[in-house]
Amino acid sequence: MTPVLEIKNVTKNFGGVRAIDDFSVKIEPGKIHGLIGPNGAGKTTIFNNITGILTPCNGTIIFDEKEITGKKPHEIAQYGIGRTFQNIRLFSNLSVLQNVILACSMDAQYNLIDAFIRSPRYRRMEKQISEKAMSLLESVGLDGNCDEIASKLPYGHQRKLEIARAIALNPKLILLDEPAAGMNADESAELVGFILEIKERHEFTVLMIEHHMDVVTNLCDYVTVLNFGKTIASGTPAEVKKNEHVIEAYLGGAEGC
Amino acid sequence: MFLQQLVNGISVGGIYALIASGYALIYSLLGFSNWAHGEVAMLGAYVALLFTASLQLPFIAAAIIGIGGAAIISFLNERLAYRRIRENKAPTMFLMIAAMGLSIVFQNGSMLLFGAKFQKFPPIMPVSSISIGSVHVGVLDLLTLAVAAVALIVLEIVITKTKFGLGIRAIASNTATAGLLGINTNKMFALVFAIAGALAGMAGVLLGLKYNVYPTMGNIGLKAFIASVFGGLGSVRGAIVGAIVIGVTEVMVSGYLSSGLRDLITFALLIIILLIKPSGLMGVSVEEKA
Amino acid sequence: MLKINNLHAAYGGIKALKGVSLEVNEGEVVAVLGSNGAGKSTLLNCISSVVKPTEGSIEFLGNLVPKHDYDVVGTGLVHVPEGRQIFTHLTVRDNLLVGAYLRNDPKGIKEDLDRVHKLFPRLKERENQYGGHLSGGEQQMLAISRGIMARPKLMLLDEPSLGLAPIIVNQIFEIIKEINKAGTAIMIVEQNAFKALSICDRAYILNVGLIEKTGTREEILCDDSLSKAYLGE
Amino acid sequence: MFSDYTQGIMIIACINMIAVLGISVLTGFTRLFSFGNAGFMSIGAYTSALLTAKMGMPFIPAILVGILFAGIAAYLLGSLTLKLKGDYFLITTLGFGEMVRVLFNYIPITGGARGLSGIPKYTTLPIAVICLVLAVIIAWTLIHSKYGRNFTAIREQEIAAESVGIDITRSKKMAFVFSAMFAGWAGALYAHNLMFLSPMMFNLAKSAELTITVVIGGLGSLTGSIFGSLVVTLLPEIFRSLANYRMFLYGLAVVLIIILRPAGLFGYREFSIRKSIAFVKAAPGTITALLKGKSSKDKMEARK
Amino acid sequence: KQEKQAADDTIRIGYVSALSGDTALWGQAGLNGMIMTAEKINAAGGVLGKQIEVIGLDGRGDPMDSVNAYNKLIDEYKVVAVVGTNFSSCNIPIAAVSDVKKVPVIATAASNDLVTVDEKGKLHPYSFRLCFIDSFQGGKMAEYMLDKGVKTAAILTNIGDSYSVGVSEYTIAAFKAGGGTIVAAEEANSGDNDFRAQLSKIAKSKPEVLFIPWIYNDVSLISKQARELGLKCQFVGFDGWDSMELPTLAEGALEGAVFCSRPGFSTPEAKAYGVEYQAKFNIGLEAECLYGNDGILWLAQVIEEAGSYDPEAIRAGLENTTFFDGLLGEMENDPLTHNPKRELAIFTIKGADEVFVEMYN
Ligand SMILES: Nc1ncnc2c1ncn2[C@@H]1O[C@H](COP(=O)(O)OP(=O)(O)OP(=O)(O)O)[C@@H](O)[C@H]1O
Ligand SMILES: Nc1ncnc2c1ncn2[C@@H]1O[C@H](COP(=O)(O)OP(=O)(O)OP(=O)(O)O)[C@@H](O)[C@H]1O
Ligand SMILES: [Mg+2]
Ligand SMILES: [Mg+2]
Repeated sequence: MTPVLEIKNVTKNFGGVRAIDDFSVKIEPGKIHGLIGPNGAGKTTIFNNITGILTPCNGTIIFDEKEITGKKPHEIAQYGIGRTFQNIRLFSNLSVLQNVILACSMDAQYNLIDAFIRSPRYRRMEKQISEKAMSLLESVGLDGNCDEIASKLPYGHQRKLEIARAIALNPKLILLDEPAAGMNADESAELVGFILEIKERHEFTVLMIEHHMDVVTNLCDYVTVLNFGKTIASGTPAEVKKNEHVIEAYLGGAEGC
Repeated sequence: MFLQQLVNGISVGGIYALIASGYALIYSLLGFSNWAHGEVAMLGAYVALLFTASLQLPFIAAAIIGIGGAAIISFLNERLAYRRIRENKAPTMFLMIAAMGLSIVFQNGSMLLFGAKFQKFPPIMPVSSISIGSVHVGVLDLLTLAVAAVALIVLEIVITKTKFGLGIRAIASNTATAGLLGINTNKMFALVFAIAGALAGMAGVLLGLKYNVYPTMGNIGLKAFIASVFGGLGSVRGAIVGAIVIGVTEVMVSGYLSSGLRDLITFALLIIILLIKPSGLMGVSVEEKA
Repeated sequence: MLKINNLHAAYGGIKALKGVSLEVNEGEVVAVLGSNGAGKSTLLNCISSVVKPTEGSIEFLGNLVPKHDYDVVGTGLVHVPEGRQIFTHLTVRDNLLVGAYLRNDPKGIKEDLDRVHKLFPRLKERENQYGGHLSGGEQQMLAISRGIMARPKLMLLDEPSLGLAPIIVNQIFEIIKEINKAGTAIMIVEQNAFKALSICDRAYILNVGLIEKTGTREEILCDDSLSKAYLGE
Repeated sequence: MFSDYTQGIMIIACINMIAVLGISVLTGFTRLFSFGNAGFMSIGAYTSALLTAKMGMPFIPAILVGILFAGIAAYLLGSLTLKLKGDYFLITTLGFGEMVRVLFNYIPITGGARGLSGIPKYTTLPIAVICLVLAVIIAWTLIHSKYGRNFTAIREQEIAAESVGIDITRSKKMAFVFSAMFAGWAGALYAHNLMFLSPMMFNLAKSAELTITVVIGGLGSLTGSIFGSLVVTLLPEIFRSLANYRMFLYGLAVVLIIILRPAGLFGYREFSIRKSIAFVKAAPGTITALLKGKSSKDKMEARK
Repeated sequence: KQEKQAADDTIRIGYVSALSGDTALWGQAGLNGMIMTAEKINAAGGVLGKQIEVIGLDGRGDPMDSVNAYNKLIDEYKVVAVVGTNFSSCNIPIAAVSDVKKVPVIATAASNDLVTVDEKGKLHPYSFRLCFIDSFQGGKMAEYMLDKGVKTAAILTNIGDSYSVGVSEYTIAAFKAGGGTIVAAEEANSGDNDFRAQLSKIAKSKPEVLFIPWIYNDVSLISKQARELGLKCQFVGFDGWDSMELPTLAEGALEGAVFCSRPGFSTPEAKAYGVEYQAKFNIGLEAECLYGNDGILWLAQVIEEAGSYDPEAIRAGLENTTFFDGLLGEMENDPLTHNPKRELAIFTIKGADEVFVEMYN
C-alpha cells in the first residue's frame, strides 16, 4: 500500500541546534501512528515541517503521492492535512460554531460576484457549510455549546473543538499534538474512544504526538520513537515499550502514566 | 561640501535620535508607539522657557526644571490614561490611538495656553558654530549628539545589564507573569515613563534652543517614530542608529538630489530596508512557535 | 502556614469557587485534584492575588495575602502558573533570573541557578535560547525552575507534569519531593492524580467549586469511588 | 429641504463613512493597520479629478478609474509589504501615504501645492447617499461571505488560519486593496464635492483620523464604524464655534472614549434593533454599575 | 435657529480662518483684529445706525472645513459678508461656492491668482481680496533687485506652501527675464526646521542674494542657519516677513536684509494699533490683525456708501471701490480681476527695527 505520508531524510536546524536529524518515516493509510519521544526531541518540529510552518533544511516530504516540501501552510491544508496545536490555537474571541465555519472556507466554491449578488450557488454553499459545521460539532459533542466563546470553554472542550476544526478540512491525514495533555485518566480514556469513533466516521489517517502512554497504547497501531531528532525505535506500542533505548530515554523505570 | 553635508546630516540625526531613544524605551516596555512623545518634549521646552523667560532663572536651572516637568507629564500620561487602558485589557493599538488623542490635546492645549507664536530661549552660547577647515559645526549639534550618545550608553547598560532592565524586558514579554513573579508592574511603568519623559524633556530643550519653541514642534516625533521603526522597534541602539541614518539620508537627498523628493526617497529607502530586514536594522523578532 | 476560609470566586456571572476552605501546614505537600473546570487553577490564582475572591479570606503565615500579585512573592509564596507562561522574548537564563527578581543574594542566586541546571540539564544547554523557542516540555521545566529560583516557603504548582515525557514526569515528582525536603511546602494541582497522590501528605478533591473530599493520602487512595473517577479504575 | 451647510456636512459624513468602511474591513476585521489611506484617497481624488476636469470624462467612469488606480497602488504596495508585521507594516503604509503626497506635490499636472482647481461639482447629496448605501451593501456582503470570515480568522489567529487552508497573504492583500478602493472612492467623491484639490488635504492626520474613527466605533463592527464616523464628523461640527478649543476638545473626546469605552462604542457587536432595546432598558443599571465601579476604584486608589 | 437670526439693529459679518490647529496663530489674530475694530465702529455709532456683530468660525485651514464654515455663516448666521481666509487653498473652493451663495467674501492673505479669477479667466463675482497677488510681488521684487545691480540670485522655496511656490515662480521668471541668473533654486517643505542641506548647497553657488519667500517664523531659522554655515549674501524677502518680531527672532542674522510689504507696515497708525492690540489681547501684533481690521473697515465703508447691507449691494460696492485707506495702506479694487491695486513698499532690517526704504512701482 502506498503510504499517505512519507518523510524522507528530513533535517531541520535552528542556528546551532539540530532539532530533526535525517528523519524518515512512512505513515500507512487508515492507521493511527504515534510519535513519541522525550521533550525537545523534535516531534512538534516535525509537525511544523509537514504543515509548512517550517521548511526543512534537507529532505523531502511526500503526501498522497505529491511532494509538499516547502509548500505554504494553507496549500498543505488544502491538500488535506489538518492539525491541532500543542498550545491550543483557537480563534479565541469567536463562537464555537464560527471556529468550525471558518475552517470550511475551502468548501465555499463561490466567488466575489456570487457573494455580492447572493447567487443561488452562494446560498447553497453557505447553507451546506453551516450544516456541515453543526454536524461536526455534533460528532464531537459540542453542539450544545455552539454559541459560546471559544476561549471560555473548559480545556478539554477546547481540544475537541480544535479537532473538529481540523476535521472540517475533510483531511486525509490529521496531526494531533498532545491531544490528551491536561486530561486526567478518565478523560484520556474518553478521548481514546472519541478519536477512534471520529476516525471511523470521517475516514482519515492519524499521526499523533502524545506523552500519555496509556493513550498511545490504546490508540496507536504503530509508534515511532524520536530522540534528538532521530528515530531510536519503532514498532507496535507493545514492542517499543519493551525497547531498552526507549525505556532509558523516554519511559524511565515506571511504565505508563 | 560632502563633508559639510555629512555633518549636517549627523546633526539632524542627533536631534531625531534624542527623541527616538525615549520613544524606543517605551516601545520596548509596552510594545506600542507613543505618539504623544514628541508633545512631551514640546511641553518640557515650554516649562523650561517659562522659567527662564518669566522667572528669570538661569538657563541650566530652568532646563532641569523643564526636564523634570516633562518627566512628570509623561508619568501622568501613564497614570491617567495608559494605565486605565491597560487595566481594561484593551489591545495595544488602543494605547496608540489614545496617544494620538493626547498629542492633539497637548498641541492644541499649549496653543491655548502659550499661543502659537515662536518663542525663543535667551541666547546661552557665545558662539553658535565653530569652523574646522571649511566645515561648519554647530555647537548645539555637538551638545545634542553628546547627550544622545550618553542617553544611548546609559539606556543600553540599564536595559541589558541591570535588574531594572530585566524587569522591563520581562514586563514587555508577559506583563501578567512578571507581576506573578514579584515585579511591581505599576511602579515600573511609572518609572519608565518618567525616564522617557526626562529624555523627551532634554530633547525638547535642545530643540527649543535650536529651532525655537512652538506648539507644533513635537511633530518631529514622527521622525523619531520612523527612526525607531527603521532601527528596529524596541531597540534603543537601533533607534539611535536609525535616527542618524535618516538624518544623513534626508540631508544627502536634499543636498544632492532634490528636496522636493526628499521624503519620497527617504520613505522608499525605509521600505526597501524593511523588505530586506523585516524587523528593522537591529530589531529582533522572536517568531511565534507553533 | 496557608489558611483558606470560605473562599468564593467568580468570572462575571460564572461561579468558579463556592466556599472553599483548606489548609497547608509547614513542610507539607498538599495535592488538589479535580476534573476539568473544577476550579483548581482559580483557587491558585486567588491565593496569588491574580484573581480577586468575592468572599472569604486567605491567610499566609498569619497575614492576609497582599492585594497585588506582585507583592505576594515577597511573602514567600510563589505560583507556577498553568500553561507555563514563559517570557518568550527573554532567554532561558533571563527567565530564570526574573524568578529571582526580588532576591538580593547573588551568591544564593548563583547556587540556585546551578541547582536547576543540575535538575534540568536541558535548560543549561539552552541557556541562551529564547524562551519562546523551547519545546513544550522544555518550557514546562523552565516554568518550574523559575519558581524554584524564588526560593519560596510555599510553592503553588499548577499541573507541573503537563506535556512532559514520562521519564521527566517521574523526575519532576522526585524533584518536587526534594524541594519539599529542603523545607518548602508544596501545594500541587494535578491531573495525574496517581502521581500526585504518590508524593503528597494530604489531598483535597475539588468538584465544581466545592471541596468534595479531603484526607490523608492513604484515605484518598482507599476510597473506591474516588480512585475510579480520578485514577482510571 | 436642507440648507447648503447641512447638505455639505451630510455629504462629508457620507464620504467619510465610505473611507472608514474600508478601514473597518482592514483594521476591524483583519487587524491590519494603515496610516496611508489618505494616500489612496488622494489617488482616487486626483485621478478622477484630472479625468473630469482636464479630459471631460463623465463622473461615473472617472470614479471607477479612480477606484481602480487606488486599488492597483494598494495591490503593488501590499504585494511587497504585507508580510511585514505590526508597526513595521504600519510604517510602510504611513510612508506610502507621505510618498504619494510628496509626489502629487511634485509633479506638474496636479498643480503641486498651488492645488488643482476647476473640478466640476458632481457630488451632490443624493449621489453621496447612493454611494454610501452601495458601499455599505458591498462591505456588508464581503464581511458576511467566506472572504470576510477569512479576514476574521487572520485577526484572531494567523497560524491557525493558515492551518485550516486560508491563504493569509491573499486575504490580507484583498482586505488591503479593498480598503484602498473604498478610500479611492471617497477621494473621488471628495474631489467633485470640493471642486479643488491640494496634496496637503491628504496628510497623515487624515489617515490617522480614519483609523481613530474605526477604533472609536468599535473594531470588528461595521455599524460601529458608521456610527463612529458620524461622531467624528459631527464632533468638530458641534465644537466649531468654540473656535480655539475645538481641536483640544476633539482630542480630549477621543482619549476619553478610548478610556471609558474600551471596546469602542459598539465593540464587536453590530447594531440591531432587538439588542438596542435591551440595551436601553439595561442602561440605567449599567450606568449606576459603572458609577459604583468607578467610585469603588477611586476609593481603592485613595487608600494606597 | 431662532436665536441665530440677527436682531434688526445688527449687521452680521462672518470670519473664517484657522482658529485651531497649527496655523491658528494667524487665524486668531485676524479675528481679534476684526473684533477690536468692530467694537470701535460700534462705539462710534455703528454702520447705517446698526451695530456690527462679528461671527468667527473655525475652518482649521482645511479647504472642506472652511467651505462648510462659509456655508454655515450664511445659512445659519445670516451674515451679509465674510472675511477670510488667509489660505489660497481654502479661498479657491470658497470662491467657487460664493458664485452660488452670492455672499461676498474678502480673502485676507490668500494670494493665489485663482482666488478671484478661475483657471479659465472668468471672474468670481463675489470673491475679493486684500493682499498682493503672487505674481505682483514676485515680479516686483525680482525687478527691484535687478535695479540694484544684482546679477546672481538663489532662492529657497517652500514647496508645501502655495504662497511660496507662487511667489517663487514669478520671482524666478522675472529675475531671468531681466537678465539675472538663478544660480540655485532649492526647495524645502512646510514643517521642516533644518535647512542646512539646502543652504550648504546654496552657499556653494555663491549667490549675491537669496530670496526667501517664507513666513517669518521659518525665515528666522533659515537666516540663522545660513549664517552658521557661513553664507554671506544678502537676504531678500516678501510680505510673509511682515512681522515686528522678525529681527529679534533672527538674532541679527537678517541684518541688512530687504523685503517688500504693504506700505502701511510701519506707519504711526499701524504702530499705535499694535500698542492698542497688545494691551487688549496681551499678545503681539500680527499682520493678519491688520487684514482683519481692513476687511471690516472696507465693508463698513462700502455699506455706508451704498446705504444698504444687502449682499448684492455690498458686492457692487466692493467691486467699484476706487479708494480705500486702511492700515495696510491705500488701495483701489480692480473690477476686472478683483485684485487690489496698491503700492509696494520696501523695508530693510536694522538692528531690531524694520526701516522703510522706498516705494517701488
Ligand atoms: N524556533 C526555534 N529556534 C531554536 N530552537 C528551537 C526552535 N524551535 C524548536 N527549537 C528546539 O528544537 C528542539 C525540538 O523542539 P520541539 O518543539 O520539536 O520538541 P518536542 O519534541 O515537540 O518536545 P515536547 O514534547 O516538549 O513538546 C527543542 O530542543 C527546541 O528547543
Ligand atoms: N477567564 C475566565 N473567564 C471566564 N470563565 C473562566 C475563566 N477562567 C476560568 N473560567 C471558568 O471557571 C471554571 C473553573 O476554571 P479553572 O480554570 O479554575 O478550572 P481547573 O480546575 O483549573 O480546570 P483545568 O483542569 O481545565 O485546568 C471553569 O468553568 C472555567 O470555564
Ligand atoms: Mg512539542
Ligand atoms: Mg487549571
